[in-house]
Amino acid sequence: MIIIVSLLVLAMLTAAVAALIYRDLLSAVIASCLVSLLASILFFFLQAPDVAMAEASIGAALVTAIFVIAIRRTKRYEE
Amino acid sequence: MSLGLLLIVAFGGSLLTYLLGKVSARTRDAFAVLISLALVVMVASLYGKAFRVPFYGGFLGMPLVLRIDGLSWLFAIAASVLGCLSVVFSLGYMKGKERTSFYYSMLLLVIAAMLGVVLSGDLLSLFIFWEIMSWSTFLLISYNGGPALAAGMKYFVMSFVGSLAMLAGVLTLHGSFGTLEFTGVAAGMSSASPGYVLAILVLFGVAFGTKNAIWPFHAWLPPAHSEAPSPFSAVLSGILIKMGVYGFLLLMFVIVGLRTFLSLGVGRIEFHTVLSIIGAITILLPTFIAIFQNDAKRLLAWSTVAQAGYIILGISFGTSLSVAGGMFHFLNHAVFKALLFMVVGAVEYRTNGVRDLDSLGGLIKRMPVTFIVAVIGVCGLIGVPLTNGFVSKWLIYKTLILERSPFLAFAALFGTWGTILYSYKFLHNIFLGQLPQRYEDMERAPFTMLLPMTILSVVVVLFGVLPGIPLAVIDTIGVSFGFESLHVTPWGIASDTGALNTVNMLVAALVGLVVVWCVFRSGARSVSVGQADSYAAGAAVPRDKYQYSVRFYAPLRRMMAPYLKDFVDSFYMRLAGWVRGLGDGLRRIYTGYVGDYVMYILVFLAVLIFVQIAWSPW
Amino acid sequence: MRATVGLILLAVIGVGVGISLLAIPFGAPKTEIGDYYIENAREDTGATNVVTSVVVGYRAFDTLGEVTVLFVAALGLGAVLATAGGKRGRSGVEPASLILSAGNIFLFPLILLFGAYIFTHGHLTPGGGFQGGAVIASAFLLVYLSSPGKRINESGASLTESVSGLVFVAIGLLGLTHGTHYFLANFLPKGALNTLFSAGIIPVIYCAIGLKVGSELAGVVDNLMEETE
Amino acid sequence: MVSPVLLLAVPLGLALCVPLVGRVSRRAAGFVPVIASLFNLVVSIRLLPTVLEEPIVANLGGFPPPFGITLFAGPVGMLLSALIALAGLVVSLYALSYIKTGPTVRYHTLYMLLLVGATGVVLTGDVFNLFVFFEILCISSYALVAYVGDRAGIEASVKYLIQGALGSALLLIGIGLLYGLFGTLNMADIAARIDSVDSVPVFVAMALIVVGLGVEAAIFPLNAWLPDAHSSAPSSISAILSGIAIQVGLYAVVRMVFTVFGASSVLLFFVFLGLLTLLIGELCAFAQNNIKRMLAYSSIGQMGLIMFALAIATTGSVTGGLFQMVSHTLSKALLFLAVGYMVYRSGSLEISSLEGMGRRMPLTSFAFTIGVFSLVGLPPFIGFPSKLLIVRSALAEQGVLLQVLIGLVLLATVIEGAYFFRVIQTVYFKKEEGQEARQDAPPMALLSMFVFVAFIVVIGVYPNLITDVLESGASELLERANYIGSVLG
Amino acid sequence: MSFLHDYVYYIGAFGLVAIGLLIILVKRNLIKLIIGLSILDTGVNMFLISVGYIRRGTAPIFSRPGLEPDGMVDPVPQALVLTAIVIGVAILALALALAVRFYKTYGTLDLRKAKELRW
Repeated sequence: MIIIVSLLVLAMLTAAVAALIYRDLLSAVIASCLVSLLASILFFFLQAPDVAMAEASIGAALVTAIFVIAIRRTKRYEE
Repeated sequence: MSLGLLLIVAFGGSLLTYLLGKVSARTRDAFAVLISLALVVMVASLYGKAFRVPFYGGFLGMPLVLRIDGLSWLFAIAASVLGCLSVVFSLGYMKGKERTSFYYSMLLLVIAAMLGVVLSGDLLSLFIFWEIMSWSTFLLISYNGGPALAAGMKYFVMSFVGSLAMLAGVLTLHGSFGTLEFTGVAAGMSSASPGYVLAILVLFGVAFGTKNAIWPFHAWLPPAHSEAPSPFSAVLSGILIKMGVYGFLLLMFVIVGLRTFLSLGVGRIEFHTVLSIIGAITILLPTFIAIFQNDAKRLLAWSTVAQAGYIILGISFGTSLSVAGGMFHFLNHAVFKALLFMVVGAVEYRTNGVRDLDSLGGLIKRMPVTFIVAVIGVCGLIGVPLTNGFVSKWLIYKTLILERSPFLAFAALFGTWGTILYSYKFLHNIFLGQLPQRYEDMERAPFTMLLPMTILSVVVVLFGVLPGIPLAVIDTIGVSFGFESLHVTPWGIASDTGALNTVNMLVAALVGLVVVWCVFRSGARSVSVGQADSYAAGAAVPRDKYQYSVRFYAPLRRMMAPYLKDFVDSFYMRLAGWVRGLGDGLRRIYTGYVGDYVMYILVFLAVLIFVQIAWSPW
Repeated sequence: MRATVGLILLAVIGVGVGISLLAIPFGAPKTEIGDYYIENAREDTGATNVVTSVVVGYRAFDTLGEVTVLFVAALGLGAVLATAGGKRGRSGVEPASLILSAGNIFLFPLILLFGAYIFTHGHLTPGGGFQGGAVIASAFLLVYLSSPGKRINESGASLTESVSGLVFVAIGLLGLTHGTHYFLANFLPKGALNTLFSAGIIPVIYCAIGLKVGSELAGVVDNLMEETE
Repeated sequence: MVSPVLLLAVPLGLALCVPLVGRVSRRAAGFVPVIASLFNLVVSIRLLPTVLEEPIVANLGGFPPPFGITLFAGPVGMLLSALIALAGLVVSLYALSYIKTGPTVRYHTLYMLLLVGATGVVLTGDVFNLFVFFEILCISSYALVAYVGDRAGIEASVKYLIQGALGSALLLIGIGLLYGLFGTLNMADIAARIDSVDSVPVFVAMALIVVGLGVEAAIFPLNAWLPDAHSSAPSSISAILSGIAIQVGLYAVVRMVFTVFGASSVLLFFVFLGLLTLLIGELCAFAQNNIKRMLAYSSIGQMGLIMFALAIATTGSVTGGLFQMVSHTLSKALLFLAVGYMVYRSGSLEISSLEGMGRRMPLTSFAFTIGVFSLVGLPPFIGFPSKLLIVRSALAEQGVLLQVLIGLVLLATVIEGAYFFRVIQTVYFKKEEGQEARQDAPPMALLSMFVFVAFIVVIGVYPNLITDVLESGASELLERANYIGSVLG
Repeated sequence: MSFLHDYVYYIGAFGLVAIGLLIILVKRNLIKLIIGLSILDTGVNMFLISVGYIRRGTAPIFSRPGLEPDGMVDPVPQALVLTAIVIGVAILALALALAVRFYKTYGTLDLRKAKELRW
């Protein structure tokens, strides 16, 4: 169990670092979406199904959608 | 006559004047004169009274009290009379200028605030009125715009520094004694440690010294006096700066007490001697700076600084004669300096604002009455016998010589010589010499201007001939401070230490006059020669080219100018520059880049945590 | 350079926080308040989901504030985007494939229903007004993606927002006058545990929240997609 | 029984109504904030006497304190809520004529919610609830700063938002640490469990919370957003931000440090920090040529002064600090309102462009002058008694250190006086080139300014009107045990 | 291993916080900054939830009648996080709207190029 959790945390942090590194904003947003999704799974492991649902539906889905819309209306790449 | 009513009339009058100005200018003018006259009458009716009335239950737990005694009456009457004359003078001077309602209202407000200052019975109300006086003065000094803005700014900053020092002093006293009423504080001070008293004296000294423009706090005065409207310059120079004198008298002799004051000092250096020396410096430097001024008002302004030096010298020297001399000189200075500022005002009024001494001249033909009052004023300023200035200066010289202070005596005398130089320049460059062509058809000064000037010049002579009138009042004040009485007679002072009798002088002067008249009569009749005949050999030369008042005292100036820079003032200006530079540098931390701001936030957090972990001081 | 300094700062802060975390051992039971809620939630609020009873019962005021925050953000977003002026329209989103738009016709009501289910059963199962609202908003998002021209009925959305918010406040105020006379007090009958119509005001509030959050988030998406030239 | 919860619920309900009212009439929407503020003002003033005797603790939802959320309406809370309502009322009157363009309905709604957030912060007795209301306050500020939608507004809003959001995140971490350490969120309950902040965990929590709240409170290194935001927002919003928002932020910091953490050992640090904030604010303002930016920096300075006074933590100084809050709200809001129309007429933010305003807008200039006098601390205006109290209480403390520090405070006041009086000179005495026609601010705006003027003068002359409230406020802040007792006991 | 056992969630949470802060600190692109904020928020939420966790606990829902209250995790942090998530999304939405406006006004998302307000 702890191994799985550790791997998930590792993956989550890696995704966050990816969000830091990517110069393509869309990729960065996807990475941060991944962070949210992994976090949502971790919430589930932490016995917080309500929060997991909220994080998945709001943090992962909706926020990503808003980000994508905003990026479409601005610029995709960091200069 | 209740003191509260007096102040209500004063402050309410100021407000009403402004409102009336919205209705009709004439009504407003009449009302302003009426109010200022009423104040004179009310103050006069308080003569010889001494009482206190609480008028405000507790301002943040500190009750406010009004009181009157001899000292405050003297200053109150001077303030109200000068104020009244200044309002009358303004009737003509301010005609046709803009924002006159504001001007009158502020003038009355300054007068009201001054009355408040001298009638205060506790330090907090003193401070409150002091501040009201400061900001209303600021507004009036800035009134003219242009260079007056810088002057007003300088005044405000310096006087604000002073007031805040005073505030610190007042509140320290409150912290120590729990009361701010003069009597209570005085009782507490008598048992306070010398260091404490000294600290209080220094704090208040900054405030009073700034207002009184003693060196090195004088820098605001010359620009402020010269840029303010002339009737207000008269008030400013005549009475407003004397609020500093009032403060010093109150502080030294009422609150600290004569004995404590004289014994105060660090080691062998006595505080009151230091103050006297500062007074002497204040006489010497400004006097010689005044000689080289080409602006009539600026000249008078520097002269004011110098005369203030006499007053400080007198009252801080601390003998009964010197203090009486100092107080009397305050009164005299108020009279003749106001008179002289009004003279300049009248000239300015007729010449459309010209007060450059190089371009005036010969106005004696156009403004004879003004010239006569100017002569009287200048005589008072120099201290010619039988004018009031003589008596007060004489008292000061006398005590300095008697008490064996050669340096101070020399400084005072030297200052008088300088005074003669600049006074003559003032008189000559305005009234004597060539009349420039553009002033050929100038009119006399209007009545509303002549009246106050005449009254003041009469007072100059009256106090010179009968010094006993004011000296009697001053003597009772001195006695209340704990000095010995001066034995005043209407003609002078009868005691051994300071014998003075104007009757002798009067006789001497009369005899001299008769002799001189005889001499002149016995000689040949004078012949009048055209100027062009003797200077241009009859050739037709434009008269303005012969304006020989230009660059008066030029050689002297070349000799002394390098030593007469106002170092204090340039230091202040540099200080102001530094502050601005500091602010300009500091605001660069707000770089505009949000990443830096985020950095600040994290740095702050990290420093907090680091300090706690490393040293855990909290 | 900036990154280095940043890392140093973060290290310092990290050490501080790390030391603090030592005092909060992970996974140890510690709070009385949590225990109290778990013990008494069913009795106090009638909800079997303790998180819901905390969110809409014990700490309902927070939730009122939270709904307000979202309201503020939606309004603010509208204000920020509206000041650009100009005519409104939408571009940049290509028409979706037939499958998506056709599927959406069936999917849309289903998702809405699902959202409604989530917020009406908030007191029984995981989920609640926020999650349900988000689901409803994502249904609208789907609509926007599949048919770019479609727009939310703005006045309807804002009406829903306001009215559902008002319902929340009104319920709170009714608590002040009814029952125990406390603001947001649960003055309705609590019913039997584990049934849909139980827990007093909680489902009512959660419905209001669900509608409000749904319409607000949909409005946010709508506003953001709106192109102003 | 009037409950303090009405102070939050009713305006919140009305705020939700604004969009509905706006559908009927856009103009009518502007009056809703007026009504709500008036309601709050009346309720606050009605509750004040009650609160002076004993603080009202309202348990929301009927759950006893550590379990439910409580509102704590003590003298400080009531005072500030009355102040918020007063400023809110006046500024909303002003906005009736000032805010003409843009999505006005949204403006009025956001404005009301800002007030609700501020009121919530001062009334709440729960740490997390504080966070929530804090967010309402901040988010509505971000949006309102960008309301005009010009370059400056957008830029300022973006910067403000980034710093503010960072602050909120830190605040939330701090709250999480607190909950982890003490297992409760109720302020009084936490306070009862904290003896000192010596231990690193408690200190770190406090540091995080102070930094998080400090961003809004304009404490020195955290205040970089302030000059931008306050100078770029519409003037009515600048008035509220300067007059209310940052003071509420400071209140939150003080409440946390004094009541929750009882951190008396840190206070000396805050004295220095306050002084530093004061000096930097005033010095930066001194070097400004942009009038609104100058006012904004002056707000930083004033916050520093208030913090300085509060951190001395004697009854007198805290009274003085609270008094200074009141005086700063009234004066700075007045200044922003007056400057709003002056800038509107002159069309430029440069101080030099205000030349001749004394003639063009005499009443507005007069109000401006009163505000300046009051802010600088000249009698007989409200700034005088407040500064007097601060200086008095600082001098009453023994010790050379405070006396030196108070010297620096007075020095900063001189700088403040210098730059403000420069503006006064510009407004009245500079000779302007062309004579422009006299055109004062609209009557509604003038009315609102003169309401402030009236308060400034009346309280300036009769400070005893509010000193009772302030003093019991001071003892509320200083006596932690009473707070804990009245909530839990 | 026991270290991981004790701290893996904390590490995850504060790792996200650190990365979020780092993004805000070093990046100049506004949208990137907002992504950083979102990651920061997620980290904070994770921290809150891990504070409330009780080892071998169950979700605080009495979904079946027989459940014992003893082993349930603390519901309070979960309630807080629900609120925090919504607040986070509110800030993000507003921030993105501002970013859109910012881009329209300045033609760039680089915050270094927007330094008109300074000093």
